[in-house]
Amino acid sequence: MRPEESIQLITGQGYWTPLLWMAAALGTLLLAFLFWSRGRRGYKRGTEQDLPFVSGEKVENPRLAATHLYWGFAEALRPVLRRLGAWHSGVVNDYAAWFVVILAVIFLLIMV
Amino acid sequence: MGTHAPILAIAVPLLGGFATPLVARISRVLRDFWVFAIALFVAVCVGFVAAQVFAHGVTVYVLGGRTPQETLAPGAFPIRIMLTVDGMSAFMGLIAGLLALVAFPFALRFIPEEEGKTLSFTLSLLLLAGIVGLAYTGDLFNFFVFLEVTSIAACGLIGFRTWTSRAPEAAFKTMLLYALSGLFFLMAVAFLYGEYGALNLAFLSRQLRGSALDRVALALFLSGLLLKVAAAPLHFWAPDAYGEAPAAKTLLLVVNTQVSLYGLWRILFTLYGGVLDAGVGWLVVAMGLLTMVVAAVMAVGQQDLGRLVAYGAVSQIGYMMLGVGVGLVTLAGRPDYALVALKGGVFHMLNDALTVGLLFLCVGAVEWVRGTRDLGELGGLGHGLPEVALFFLLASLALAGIPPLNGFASKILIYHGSFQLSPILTAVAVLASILLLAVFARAFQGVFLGPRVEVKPELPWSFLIPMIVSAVGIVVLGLVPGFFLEQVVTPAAEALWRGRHLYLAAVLGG
Amino acid sequence: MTVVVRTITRVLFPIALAFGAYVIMHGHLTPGGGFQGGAVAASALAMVVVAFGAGSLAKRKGLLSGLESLGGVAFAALGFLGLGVTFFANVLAGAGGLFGNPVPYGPNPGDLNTAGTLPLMNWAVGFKVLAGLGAAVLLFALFGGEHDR
Amino acid sequence: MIGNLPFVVCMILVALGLWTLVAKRNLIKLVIGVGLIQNGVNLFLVALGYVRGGIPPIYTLAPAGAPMVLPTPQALTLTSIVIGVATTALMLAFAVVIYRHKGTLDARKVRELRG
Repeated sequence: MRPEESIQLITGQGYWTPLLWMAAALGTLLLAFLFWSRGRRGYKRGTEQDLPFVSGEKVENPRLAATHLYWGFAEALRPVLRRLGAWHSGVVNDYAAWFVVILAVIFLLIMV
Repeated sequence: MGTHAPILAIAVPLLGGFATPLVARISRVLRDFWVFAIALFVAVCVGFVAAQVFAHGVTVYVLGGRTPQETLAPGAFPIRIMLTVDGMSAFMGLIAGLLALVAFPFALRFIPEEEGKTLSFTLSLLLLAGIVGLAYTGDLFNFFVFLEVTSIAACGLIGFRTWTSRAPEAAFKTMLLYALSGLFFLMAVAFLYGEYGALNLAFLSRQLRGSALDRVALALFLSGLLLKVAAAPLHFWAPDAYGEAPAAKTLLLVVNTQVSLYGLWRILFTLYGGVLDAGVGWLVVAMGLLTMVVAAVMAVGQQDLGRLVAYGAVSQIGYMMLGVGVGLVTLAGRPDYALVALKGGVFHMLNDALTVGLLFLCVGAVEWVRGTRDLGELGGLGHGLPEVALFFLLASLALAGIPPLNGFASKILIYHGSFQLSPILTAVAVLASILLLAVFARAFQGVFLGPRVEVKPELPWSFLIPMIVSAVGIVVLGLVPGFFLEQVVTPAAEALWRGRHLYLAAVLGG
Repeated sequence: MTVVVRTITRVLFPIALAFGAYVIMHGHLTPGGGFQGGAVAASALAMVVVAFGAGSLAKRKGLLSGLESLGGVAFAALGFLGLGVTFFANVLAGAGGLFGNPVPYGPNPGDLNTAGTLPLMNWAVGFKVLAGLGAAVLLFALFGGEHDR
Repeated sequence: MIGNLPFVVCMILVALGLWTLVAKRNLIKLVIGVGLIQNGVNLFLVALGYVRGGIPPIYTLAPAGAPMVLPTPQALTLTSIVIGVATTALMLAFAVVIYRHKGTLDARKVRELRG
């Protein structure tokens, strides 16, 4: 096997090469660094410029727990989450009932 | 040792598991060495078997015969217990050996002495023996026995922390469903035995004619194994089990699920390979899609880090089912696409083992340091545990299929394979990946970023080395996927694809 | 438990153990074997637990778990004995030594000294089942006992 | 028809077991439901091996030429029984521990792990 084959992944519709992707990613990073280095440098450590910005409020403990994150995302998914959560009811009878349902479906699919 | 390697990989952990309590009576240090040595031995054995199988084709080992290769008793009827190892079995054994090498060292310090460390090692070694046995066995009844060995040992590990109220609950539910799955499997075996009077997989495969009884047995096999592999809507036990078992032992539970998946492929491709129609393939594809979407959405709402990762692990099962299911559907019509999809599905098993394994190791390390897994309380661990933060980030990116890590390499094969069948399948799979990325970015931010939190104990080397090994695996598999695809995955995928006649010929001749 | 139960247990305990040993020993000749014999012998332990309370055996838990491990190790080791040929190969059968007589053909009362490693494996399994089931019964009794009082 | 009666009984046992698992709420009864399915499957295996007019498969006691019932299903059944004992014991042990923690065996109340 040639060395470039050990990196390529031929999928039948094209190929995937991590090296090419890495080169592209490196270029993008370079670009990002360029933008970043053109930014303002007037920021002072240890002053209030250092503090995280939480909706303009002064907060004692600026720690964000994971449960606070993506609040809007979780809120938008809430109806789905509530229904799915109710589906995972925790009652073992329901789990067994789903087994019976799937058993019936498979029998219908295979025997008919 | 050469010819005996397949049976040694099963018998040595069995013997070692029974002997562990006796060794622990002598010395605890000796027990730790003993357990690690056995895990190492198993890894060497499965590696040896894999090298042999990939080089020379299907290997058969007959127990109690006059020679290891004497498969047919006088009268040309295979009655002996035998191990039949083809590319797919060898690949599955490799995964088991790899994760054993990762999980056992991690557990050495993770499980405190007073919490029954000896018992946990006994159960883990029995589970390992069951997993390798399941991968290598060549007859259906031993398949059932190993299925039950893994079930019982796995539930022992899940419900192991009896002083918490959650672990026994998870173990009870899991055991009930595992028992159900095993019993329906046994019923299917009984149907086939009643019809053909044999238990040997290869022999039965040659006899099957697709009669009504065969199809009843197929339905029972499917229902039993789909329950064991946690395919939605039969996945309810999986997050409970993965979440509540000690994190070091969850790795073995992940392999246990994967080996059940392997069993499903063995039944569908080898046993029923001659008589299967595309309907079953569509069933597998549909349940795979449902699994990945439902588990990814459920992961969004989780409050517990372990349970969140558990849902992520369940969603990965969906990708494997999608890849191999597409292969099953297109096997007759478009075999070239079937091979791509099969390679993707099979490759994803290896990648899933590494990434999910690393994630659970990180969960274990976080729990060990902070004593909690509640996402509302964790935060700022990245300052004290930069290595763990890095590994968690790496593994979650790989799980979500971000290039150039290994998860992407297998997912792109699955995407391209399934795109041929229907673009909708690919769209759903990509969507689930994006959802997972969001979920794990949130978990990473919440656990590791934020103001500094002091961490007391230093992480021991027995934690870091397994993590480094899996992380290196993730990166290397992502950077040179072609090499591993060619060397390891292709023999396994081809064993499913067109390897059935080789499997039958190795046992029955002709 | 009442004095009747206790007395009968005293009488039946050795008989149950002996019957269990008989079933294990003749496992290769008659119906039965390691598991069945072990279960019979474990029923003797269960009788003791019922008649004298779980406390009477609680100190022997370590012995039982050690015996169980030993049984498992012995069984797997007997499998390794055949490794010169194949795993589980019956190297003792027909070899003339321990359990090594050739099996007589035709209707006959059976020769105990046959079947090679099988009787040894029956003994290993018997001990494992005796200890395992005994420990399970004992643990359940200990569980209940603490809670009820 | 009468020869199929054992199989009908097996299927009734399995169906009863499944019904128990779905409809009964007590954890101990759920274990009994699994036991019913076990017995149904074991009976099925033994019934498969029966040969009409067959004698027990012991060579040393058999008159020459007599038909024997198949020994393999009996070995399978025995193994399955052994596994069933282990499963049942494990589940009962977990039920005991659950009762200690939560003070109930009602499946509707044992649902700390949900969602």
